[in-house]
Amino acid sequence: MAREVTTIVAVCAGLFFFLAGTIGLIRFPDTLSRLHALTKADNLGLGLIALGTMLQAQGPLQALRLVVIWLLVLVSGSAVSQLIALRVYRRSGQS
Amino acid sequence: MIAGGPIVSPAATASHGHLLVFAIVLPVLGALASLLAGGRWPARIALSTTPFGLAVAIAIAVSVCRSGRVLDYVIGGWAPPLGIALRADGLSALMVLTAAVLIIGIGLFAYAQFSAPAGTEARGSSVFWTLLLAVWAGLNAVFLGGDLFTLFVALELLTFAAVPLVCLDGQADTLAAALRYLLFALLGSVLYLLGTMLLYGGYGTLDILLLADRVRPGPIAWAALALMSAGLLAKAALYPLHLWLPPAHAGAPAPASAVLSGLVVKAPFFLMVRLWFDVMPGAADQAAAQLLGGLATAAILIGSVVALRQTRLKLLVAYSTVAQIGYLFLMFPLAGGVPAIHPWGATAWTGGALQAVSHAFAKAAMFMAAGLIYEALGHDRISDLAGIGRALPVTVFAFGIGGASLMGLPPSGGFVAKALLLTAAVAAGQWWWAVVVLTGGLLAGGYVFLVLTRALAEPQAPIKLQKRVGGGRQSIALMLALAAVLLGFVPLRPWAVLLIGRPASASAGL
Amino acid sequence: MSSETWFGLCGAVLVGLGLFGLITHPDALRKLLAFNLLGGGVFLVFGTIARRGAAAGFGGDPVPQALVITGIVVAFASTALAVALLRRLAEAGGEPAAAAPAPLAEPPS
Amino acid sequence: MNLSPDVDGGLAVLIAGLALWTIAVRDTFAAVIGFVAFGLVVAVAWMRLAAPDVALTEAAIGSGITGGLLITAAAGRRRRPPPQPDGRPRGIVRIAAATASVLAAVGLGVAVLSLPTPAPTLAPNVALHLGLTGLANPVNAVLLGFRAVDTLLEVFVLLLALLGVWSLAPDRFWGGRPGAAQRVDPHAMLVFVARLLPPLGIVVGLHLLWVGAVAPGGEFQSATVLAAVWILATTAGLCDWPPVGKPRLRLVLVIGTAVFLAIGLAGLVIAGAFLAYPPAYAKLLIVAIELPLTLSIAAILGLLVAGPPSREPRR
Amino acid sequence: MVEFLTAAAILLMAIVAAGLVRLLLGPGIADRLMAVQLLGTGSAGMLLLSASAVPMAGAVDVALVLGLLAALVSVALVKSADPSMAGEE
Repeated sequence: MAREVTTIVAVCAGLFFFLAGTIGLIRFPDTLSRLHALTKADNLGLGLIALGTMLQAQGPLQALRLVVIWLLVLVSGSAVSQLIALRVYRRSGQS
Repeated sequence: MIAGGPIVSPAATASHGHLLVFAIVLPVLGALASLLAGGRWPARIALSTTPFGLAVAIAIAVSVCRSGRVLDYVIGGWAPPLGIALRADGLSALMVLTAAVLIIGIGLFAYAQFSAPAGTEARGSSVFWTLLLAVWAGLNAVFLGGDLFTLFVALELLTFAAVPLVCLDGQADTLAAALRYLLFALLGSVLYLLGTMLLYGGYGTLDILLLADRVRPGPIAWAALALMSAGLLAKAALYPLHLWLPPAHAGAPAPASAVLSGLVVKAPFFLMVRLWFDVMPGAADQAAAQLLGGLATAAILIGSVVALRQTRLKLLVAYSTVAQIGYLFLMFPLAGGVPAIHPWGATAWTGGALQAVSHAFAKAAMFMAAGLIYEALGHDRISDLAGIGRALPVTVFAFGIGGASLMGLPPSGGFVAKALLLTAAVAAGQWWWAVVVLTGGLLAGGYVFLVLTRALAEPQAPIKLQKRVGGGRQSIALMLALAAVLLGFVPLRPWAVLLIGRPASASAGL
Repeated sequence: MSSETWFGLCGAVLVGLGLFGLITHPDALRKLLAFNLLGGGVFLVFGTIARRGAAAGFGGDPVPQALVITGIVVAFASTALAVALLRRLAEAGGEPAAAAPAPLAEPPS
Repeated sequence: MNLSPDVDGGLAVLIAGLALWTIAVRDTFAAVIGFVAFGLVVAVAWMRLAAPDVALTEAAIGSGITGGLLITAAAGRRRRPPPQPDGRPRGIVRIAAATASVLAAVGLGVAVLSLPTPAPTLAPNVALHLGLTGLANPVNAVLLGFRAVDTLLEVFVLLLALLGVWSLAPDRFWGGRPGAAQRVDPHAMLVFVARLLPPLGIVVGLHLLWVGAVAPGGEFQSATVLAAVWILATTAGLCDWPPVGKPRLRLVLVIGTAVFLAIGLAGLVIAGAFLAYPPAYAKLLIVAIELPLTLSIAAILGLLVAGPPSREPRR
Repeated sequence: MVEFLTAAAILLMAIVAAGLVRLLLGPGIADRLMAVQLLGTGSAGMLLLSASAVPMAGAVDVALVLGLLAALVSVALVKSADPSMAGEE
């Protein structure tokens, strides 16, 4: 039962971060703050959903794969965000 | 048969069936080996593969003729609809044989141009020979494939082998021609694929024989026929989808042009024949066949007129291909289908097949001749050809003989083909196609004589050849042109061999 | 309407869009994008057909699914060849006319 | 998946909308981004169509490396605009094209709606003979068993496409390395990603190959992931593309098709037909085909993205 | 639980689809790239949710490949969009 509740809470929280990230991405005025919003959705949103579904996973291998997915998105997402930020920063410096 | 055990009855695979596998596998093996070996090897590997390929082709033809039945082979022992079968009927056997003979001729012709200098590996030679073998494999797969999706892969194989041949010289305009060719070919393949998939969705098989039993008129069959035909016409360059052909065929090096114009465009035509006469025989009786005939007419007339107006020899020959492809498609309104088979069907069928073969030989010879003239003069402006007839008599003779076959002068393969089409048109009471055949012949005469009168004219100043052209290559061009003429000595009537694998009623005209 | 019909009709729309783009876009790279959309549509139609053929405990007919995989790979190869041609053409066209005039570009005299 | 059909309607509309945007948007680079998004959603759609093998392929090839390839092409375009666009087609051409496209779409839609029910299917036939191939994944049984000759020809097609790409190189570069000379990227972040992802990618790639016999996955998906890792590593400057004239590279490229052909021809002798496998050894033979095939396909895909050789070979 | 996870998957898809507005609006490459990044992550999340609602062969692997290839595409995008990162010359 506790497992079910944790899943529901984690998934709901993950959805919340996705929602917040999306709203930020749409509404925020400039690229850098939109980027800030996006990274929340990427990292925390998917992480929480992975956590929630992990509790429902069949077997440790499946759970491991979920962790790997989250790590993958974490690493690539933050790297790409960094590169985007650098690019925006350079652009604004030039103009 | 051990593996498939329960699936295949022993009778399903004919005794010489493995020949069909070798016809496809042999050039693939050659291409792999020449890609792997590099250096001076590709030319040697390709040329030493050709005799074996010819032997296989002859063996297939002999087997089909002797047994009088379709030669088939079930791959892996998995019978259709689950697996894939290869099949050779009379027409396939003829086309496989044509391809083998022409590839040998073209290979020998190309040897002088594409043999690598000692020591290093040159791009042109390495690529050309591998692609030549790949074209051969693709052609054989198209002629022998019994499954619509396998035929799609075979068509793609041909496309990928043919497109790089166009731009071997790396000039901007041939690159542009190759890109345009590729885009047309891709559009053609994707439309063909879509039609194939609809047929599977409607009838649950891709095997041509099974489909022939199952296909019923309806939205699916019509949509599939329309999509596949449109795709194949784009690949076969039938008017008005011909725009890619002249720059691509004229820009390629001479041996490559010979392959492209002589053989590669015949593959989509062959698939059209399969589709209209084998998969959906009913369609060939309909108004759609008349529409194809109309496009063929436009191709013959417009292609010939545009050829007459060309100032460059290679472009003239390429536009003549556009016109000659038109003749192939005259077969569709005339060769008739099921249910009421017409007595003239077999005549038109033979005419169309002979046109495909004789044009392959004649056009290969003409492109070789045009290439040699270009090489000797350093240009191919028709207005400045005066004197070349004296300098390269054999080449100009080969061009003339090839041209005679295009015109339909007796005795030549072109004459027999066109006479058969004419006979069928008259017998069918569709006299308008006869007018088209005759007018096209006159126009072809126009452009061939235009070239010959220039070439045989006295030059104002003695011409200087940029480069000596060896007699060997000239005689190969001549031999291919003579082969087109020799086809003219076949009896002027439908061939029983070509009708092997056709429904029994189709031989009514014999 | 059932799920697979939605995707089938979506495939039909993609085919129309792709055809339009392929014919009308003057830029070859955009033509290539349109070709890929067109291919995507064709594959989706086949996906619909595969899904309709679900039987024998399979979620879909495996034969068309296998054919789509082959098709996707071939489409990628086509795209790669076309992209290479495009880039090479841009280089060749971008170079000044230092090279000898191309055989077919030479004006008739 | 147990979602209501409305979701599929939503997905279908989303796919069509992304496609429309990709066609309509002015900026080519934006169109390519639209195409990548399109590929992502299509991969999800394939899951909904109960075709996980296709979904994997679409995610890896359709969206993944095709996207990467087109992005690089569009970027090259930005730096060096195309020579001269032949101008927008005239109005009449556009109207004709629009008519033809609408006709095609409507005709196809009608055909889709008139597909027969119950649908013809080969699924029971595949299920019946699945055991003879030794595989449990029906899609791979079709690809490497029942329709193996298609796959064989297809890999040969891939090889030809690569040769075609190479053939575009100027003569002086023949035998050299493709791609621009990469220096190690100054952005530590990119190098970090490029160092971190390959081990993971290789594990995922091999995993996909391994499970391919019983679960979704197989040689194409596995090879694509491996190729993607290779592309990433070279993009970051961690390794360089090999010279195309190198004999060992040629061997890697050819070996997949060669082994496939050899086992196919051996079937003539040991099992009575080309590409037939004796049931007892079927799985073993298929694995023997798959391993070199994956290696070859991965190398070919990577080099297809790399493009024609563009540096002079060291003699 | 099945209903909850299913509903969550649908909701996530809707959220991410809404984020595609940024793809339309742009204005820059970076903004559009972010929309695609969100779409990729969201698709992976949706696959995880629906796979745990109803066991589905391969769904997690598809998510894994999406994540991996999305990284490649993003790196290619960022690198190509900025000539100073192209590493040529």
